[in-house]
Amino acid sequence: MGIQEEYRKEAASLLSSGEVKLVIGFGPGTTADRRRAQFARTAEEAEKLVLDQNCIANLTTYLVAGGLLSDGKKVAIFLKPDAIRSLNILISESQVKPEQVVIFGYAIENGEVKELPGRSIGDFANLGEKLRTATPPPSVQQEAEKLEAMSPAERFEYWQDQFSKCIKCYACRQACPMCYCRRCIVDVNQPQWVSTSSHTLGNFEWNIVRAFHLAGRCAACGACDRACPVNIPLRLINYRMGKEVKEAFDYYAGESSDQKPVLASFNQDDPETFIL
Amino acid sequence: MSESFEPKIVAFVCTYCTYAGADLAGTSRLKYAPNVRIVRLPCTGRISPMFILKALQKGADSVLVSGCHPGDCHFAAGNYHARRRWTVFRALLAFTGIPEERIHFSWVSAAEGAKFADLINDITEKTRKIGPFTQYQELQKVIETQSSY
Amino acid sequence: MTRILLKNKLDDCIAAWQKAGYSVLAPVQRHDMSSFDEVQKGADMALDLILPERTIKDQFFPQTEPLIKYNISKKEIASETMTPPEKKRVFFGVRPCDASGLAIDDPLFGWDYKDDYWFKRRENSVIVSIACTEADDFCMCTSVKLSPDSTKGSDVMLRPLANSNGWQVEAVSDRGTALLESVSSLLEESSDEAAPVPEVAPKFDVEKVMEWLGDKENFESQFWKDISVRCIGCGSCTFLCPTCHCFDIQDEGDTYQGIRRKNWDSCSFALFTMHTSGHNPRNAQSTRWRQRIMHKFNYYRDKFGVNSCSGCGRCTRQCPVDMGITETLQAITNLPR
Amino acid sequence: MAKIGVFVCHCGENIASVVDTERLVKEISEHPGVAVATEYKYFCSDPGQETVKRAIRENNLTGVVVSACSPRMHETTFRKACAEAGLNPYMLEMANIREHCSWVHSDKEEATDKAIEITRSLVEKVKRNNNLKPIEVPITRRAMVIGGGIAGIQAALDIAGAGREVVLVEREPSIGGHMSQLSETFPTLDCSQCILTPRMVEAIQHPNIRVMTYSEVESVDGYIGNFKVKVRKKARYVDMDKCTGCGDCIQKCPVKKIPSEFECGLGKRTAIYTPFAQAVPNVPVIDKDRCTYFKNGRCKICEKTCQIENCIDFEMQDTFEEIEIGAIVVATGFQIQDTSIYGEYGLGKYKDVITGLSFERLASASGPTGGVIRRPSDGEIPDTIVFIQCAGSRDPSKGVKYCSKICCMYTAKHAMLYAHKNHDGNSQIFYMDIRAAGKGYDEFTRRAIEEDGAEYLRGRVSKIYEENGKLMVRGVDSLLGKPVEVAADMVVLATAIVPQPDAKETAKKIGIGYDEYGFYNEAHLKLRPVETATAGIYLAGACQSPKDIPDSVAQASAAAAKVIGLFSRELLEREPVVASISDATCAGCFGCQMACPYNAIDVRDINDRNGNLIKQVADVNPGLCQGCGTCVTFCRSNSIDLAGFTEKQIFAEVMAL
Repeated sequence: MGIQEEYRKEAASLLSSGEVKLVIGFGPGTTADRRRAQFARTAEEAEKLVLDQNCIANLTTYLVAGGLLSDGKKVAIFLKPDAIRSLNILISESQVKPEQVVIFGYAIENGEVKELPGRSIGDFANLGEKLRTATPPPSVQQEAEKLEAMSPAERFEYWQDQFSKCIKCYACRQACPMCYCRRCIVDVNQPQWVSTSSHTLGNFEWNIVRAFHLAGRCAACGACDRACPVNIPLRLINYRMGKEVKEAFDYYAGESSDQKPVLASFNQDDPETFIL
Repeated sequence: MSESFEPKIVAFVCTYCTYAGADLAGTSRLKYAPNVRIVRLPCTGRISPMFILKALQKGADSVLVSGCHPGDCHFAAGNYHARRRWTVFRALLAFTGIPEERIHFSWVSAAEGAKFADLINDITEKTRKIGPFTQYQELQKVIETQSSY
Repeated sequence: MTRILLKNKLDDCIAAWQKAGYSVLAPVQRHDMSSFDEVQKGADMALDLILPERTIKDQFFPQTEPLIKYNISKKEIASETMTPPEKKRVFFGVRPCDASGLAIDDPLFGWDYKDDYWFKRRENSVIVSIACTEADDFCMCTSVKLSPDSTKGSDVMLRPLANSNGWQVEAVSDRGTALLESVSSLLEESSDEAAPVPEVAPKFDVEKVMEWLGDKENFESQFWKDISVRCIGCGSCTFLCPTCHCFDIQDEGDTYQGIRRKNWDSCSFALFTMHTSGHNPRNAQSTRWRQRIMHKFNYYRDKFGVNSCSGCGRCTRQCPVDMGITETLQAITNLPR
Repeated sequence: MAKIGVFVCHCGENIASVVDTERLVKEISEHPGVAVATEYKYFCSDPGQETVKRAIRENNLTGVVVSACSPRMHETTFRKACAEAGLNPYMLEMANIREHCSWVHSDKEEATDKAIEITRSLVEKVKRNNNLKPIEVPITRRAMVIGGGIAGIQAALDIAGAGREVVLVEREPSIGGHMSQLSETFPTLDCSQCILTPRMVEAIQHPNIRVMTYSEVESVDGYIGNFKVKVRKKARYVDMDKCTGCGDCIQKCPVKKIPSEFECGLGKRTAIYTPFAQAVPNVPVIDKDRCTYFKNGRCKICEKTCQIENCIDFEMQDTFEEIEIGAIVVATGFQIQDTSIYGEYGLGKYKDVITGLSFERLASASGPTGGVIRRPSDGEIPDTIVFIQCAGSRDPSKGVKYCSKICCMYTAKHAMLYAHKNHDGNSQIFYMDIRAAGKGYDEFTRRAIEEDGAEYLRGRVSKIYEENGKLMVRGVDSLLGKPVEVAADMVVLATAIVPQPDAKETAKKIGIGYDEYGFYNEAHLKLRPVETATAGIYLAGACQSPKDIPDSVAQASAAAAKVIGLFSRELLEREPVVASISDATCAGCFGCQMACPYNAIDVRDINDRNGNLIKQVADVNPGLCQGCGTCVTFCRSNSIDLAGFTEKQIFAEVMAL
C-alpha cells in the first residue's frame, strides 16, 4: 500500500471515529500539476485526498485561520518538513496547541513522496537537526549570494525594480502561516507607519517590515514567493534574514516547539561588532 | 559632492544614557555639528525599526540609534533586546540596498558627553562625504508626481 | 481580400504613431513580470503571451494615483488638484478579454460622477487588440458570452495570420479607423488566411448562475461557506481582475504637506468593510467571497446591464490557493435544482 | 483643536546669545496649532512660571512646550506649573534648546534653525499627548531582609524599630554571618562576638521581626509595594518550637569528625549541630548528608537522647511559604575567593598556609584553639608568620581586578593580634599598597608597624615551598629591588572578597542586576547607592561590593531608611509611563511577555457572556511596568502602546522633523 492510500485510510478512520473533526490535505487542482487544499470532514471525503510530489503548499496557514481550533477539537493535517517547522513556530508562539494537531508527515525526495513517521509534533523533534543541516534550495541561495556580491546601489536598484511591481494585494501575508495577526501593522492608520499606497516607497516599507517581522520566524516554505502574483522573489529576503539569525544568534526557526522567539530573547554576549 | 550639502541626521536615543550624554556634552560646552535632531525615547527597547524608515522617508541622510552600554540599561535588558533587533534590521536594510554607512548604532552613557559630540561630528563628516541619500529621497519625490500617462 | 499589417512593418507603424504624438504601450516582460508598458519597437513586445500577468486596467485606473496636493499652514490648508494626464496612447496587442474589461467598467466610472481620471485616459487611448490563437485551462471568455476574438472595448481588432507573418486589420470604432488612417501606407491588401480562433469550451452556464444568485433564498446558503473555505483573503484576484474597480482614498503626508491618493482596495480584505467601532458586517471570508461573486454577476448587472467579468481567468490562474471565479460558478451551475 | 503655548527661555544669555529667540518665537507662532508663543529671560523663575500659568488660563491652552533646558533639568518644575494652572501636567514637553543646541553650537543661524526644528517637532508631539494620571499602588508595609549577617540584622532592626514588620531570611541555621566568625574587629579591637551577639538576640526577640533561618528565597514576584516572595524552609529535622537548645543531642551524636564550616575546617562538628555556640536561634539542625540514620537507616541516638517528645522528626520535609512583602533589602553578603588559583602558594597542599578567615578562627577565644594561635599542622605556636596581601585582589590575570578593601586592615589587625598573643612573634607582611582610608584606620596600621613590630615588605610573593619544616616564602622586595626569602612557620593569605557563588542566580530570582563578578548593581553608584534598578529592592552590605563592618552597617541603615520612607505612605505614586495592550488586536503570541524585563505582562482570558473562552491576550500590570517600551517594539501587530511615548506621538515628532 502506498503512502497516499495509507494516509487516506487512517484519515478516514480518524474522521469516522470522531477523533478529529477535520483533515486538511490535498486534492486535485485546476490543472494536471496543481494541487489544492482539501478539507475532508467525512471518511468519504478523506478517501479522495491526494498525496504526491505536487503537494507542496504549506497547509499550516489554515490552522491559524478563522478560529479553526478555538473549539478545542482535533484536526489532522498533511505536513512536509518545512510545514512542520511552521507548526513548531506556531506552537511556540501560542497560536496552536500541540495536542490539537494530528500530523500526516511526508517528505518529497527526488520526486517521490516518503512517509515521515509520527503523528504528534513531539514525534518530529529530531527533525530539527535534520533540517538544520539541510541547505535551502540552491537557487535561492545562489540568487541571494549574487545579490550580496552587488554594491548597495545595485542592490537598491534591484529591489526597487522588484518592489515597484508590488500591488499590495498582501497575498504574501495571507499565504504565510506566520502572518496570523488579527490586525496587520499595515492596517494601522493611527499612525500610518506603513503607507498603504502601492507606490515604490510604500512597497519598500511594506516589504521591509514584513521581512523584519519574519526574521527568525520563517520556515522557508516559499509560500509567499509562490503566492506573489507579480513574481517578487520574496524568499530571498527571508532566506537572508534566516541566515542572519543563524549566524548571529545560532538560531534556527522552527527547530522545536519550545523555542523562544529570537527577537524576544537575548544573550548578554550577543555579537555587536557594528555598534560604536 | 557639492560643498553646500549639509546632511540631515536623525538620532533616536534613550533618555537615561545617550540623551543624558548629550546633555553632558552641553554642560561641558563641547561643540559639535548642528546637523543632528534628537528624538528622545525612554529606552532603546522602545526604538522601533519603523522610526528609522520614517526618518529616511523624511529626508534623513543618516540615522543614529543610541542607548546605554550593555549591562547599564536603566530597564535592565531593553538594550539587549534592541541590540538583537538592530543586528537583524541592519542586515535587512543592507540586503535591500540601504547602505550600512547611513545607519549608525552606538552606546553612549550619561558620562560620555565627549563620545556623543565626537560621534555626531564623525557621522556628519562621513555623511557629508557620501552625500545625500538621493536614492531613497527619489522614491519620495516620485510619490509627489502624477504618473505620465 | 483584407487589409493586413505585416510584422516587419510594425516598427514603422510604431514610429508613425509616435510621430503623431502617441506613446505606444504593449505587453512587455520586465523584471520577471509581464504587464503593459511603453515600447519603442516591436521587439520590445511580448505578444506571444496568452495574457500578460497584469491587466490593461492598470493603465486607466492605476494602483495608486495622486488626486490632491495639500499644504498645511496656520491659517489655511491650501490644496491643488492633480489633474489626470492627457497623453495620447496606443495600446497594441491587447487581448479581447482585457479590452472588454474596459468597456465593462466605463458605465461604472461614468455613472453618478464622471471620473476624469478614467475618462481622460480612455478618450486619449486607442485599443489595438489581437485575437487569441491559443487558450489555456483558465480562459473562460466564452462562458461569459464573449469570445477569443470579440471586439468589445477595442478600437482596432487584429487577427493573426495563419502564416504568422502579421495580422488582419479591422477598425471597429471611429477612433480605430482614424488610427489606421495614420498608418494606411504601411498596411497592405492580402488574401492570407487568419489563424483559427481557439476552442474555449464554456466552463459554466452563466444563465443558470445568474438565476441562482438572483434567488434571495440562496444568500445565506451553506454553499458560500463550503466554496470559500480555501480562500486566504488576499487581494490578488481583485487586483489582477480587468474589471474590479474598488478603491480607497488615503491622505499621505507629514505635518506640513501631503497628498490625497486613490488606492486600489479589495472586497477580499477584512478591513474593506471594517467599521470604526470594530464591527464588521462582512466578518467572514465566505461573506466577502459571496460579495465578490454577487457583485460581478448580480448587482453590477442590475445596475449596468452587464456582468462584471470578461473571462480572462486571471483570478484562478494566479490564485495562491487555486480558487477563482470559475470553480464557484461551475459549482453553482452543477447545484441540484 | 489644539491650542499650544510655546515658551522660549533665554536662560539669561545661555540660550539667547546663540539662538535668535525672536526668530524662533516668530516662526513657531506661525505653526499650526500654536496659540501663544512668547519669550522670557528665565521661565523657571517665579515670574516666568507665572507667565506660563497665566497663558494657560487666559488661552485655555491644551498643551505647553517650554523651549529651554533639558527635561532632566526642569520638566518637573513646569509640570507643576501646568498642574497649578489647571492643565494636566503630562501635557508638557520640554524642547531642549540649551544642552542640545545653544551650548554645543556657535553659528547663530544654524543653531536657530535647529532650535526651531526641535521646538516644532515637540509641538507636534505635545498635540498628541494625553492627560495622564500618576499610578497609585497600595503598599504592603512589611519588609523582607534577605541575609542575616550584620548588614541584614542592622537593616531589620532599623525597620522594625520604626514600627514596621520585617521578615529576616537566612539560609544558614543561625543568623550572624561572617561577622560571627571574626575574632576582634579593627580599628578598635573589640571582640566581634561581643558586639554582634546582642544584636542577634535583639533581632530574634524583636516583636516586629520574624527570623526565618535555614530558609531560602525561591522566587520573587510582583513589584514595589506588592511583592510575593516564596520562601523555602529547609527541613531542619528539629522542631523549632519544641527545642529548648539544651544541646544533649549534640553531645551524644556519634558522628563527631565533620570539619566545621564555621571553623573553616580547623575544628570539628557533629551531624546534628549548631554552627557555633552562640547560634541564634539556638536550635540544632541535622546534616542529612552526614547523619548515620539518613545514610544507613539506623541510629536515631539524638532522638532517643532528646527529652522532648517528637522534637526530632526524621520525616520532616522542606516546606514553602508565600509572603506578601512591600520592600526587599538584599544583604546576602560575600564569600572569600578560593585561593587554590595560586598553586605556587600551596594553599591546601601545606597545612600551615591558611586564609585570613581561618586566622580569625585561630585568634578567636571561642575558636578551635581557644584563641591561642597555633599551626594547624602540629599545633605548635609559630615564631614567624608571613602575611600576603592581595592574594587574589587587584590581580587581573589570576584573581579579580578590584581591591577587596578590607584586607589591608585585617592583615594589620592579624599582625597585631599575633604580637599581643605571642610577644616574640615575628610577622612579615608582603603588600602592594597599604590602603587604610577610614576613621582611625591609618593610625591603626601605623600602630601595627610601630608598636607591634609588623614588618611590611613591598612586593609580591612568587613561591612558597617547604624546606626543613619551614615554609620558605620567596618574593621580591620591590622597594629594595631585590629578591627576598623568608622562612615562616605559617603563612596567611589575604584572599579576595568575592560574591556568593550563587549570587547571579539569586539576582535573577530577585530580579536585580549584577556586575561582571556578581556583585549587585546599585541604581546609581553615587546618587542612588542603596537602591537597585528595580523599584522597592534595596542593597546592604558586601553583596554590592566588598565592605567592612562600619560601611555595611551604614548602608544597611540607609537601606532601612529607604524602606521606612517608602512605608511612610499608604499609596505609592508612580509615573504613568506604562504600556497598555489592545485586547481587540492582540494576537496572543506572548512575545511581549518573554521580552519584558519586569515580568509585567500576564496572560488574560477573554470570555464571552457565558464564560466560554474566546481568546487569550497579553495584559500589562501597570504596577510592575517600568515603561521601557521593549514590548511595544516587539509587538508585530502594533497592539501595545506606551503612555507618554505613544506611537502617534513619536510618529508626529518624526514627521515634523
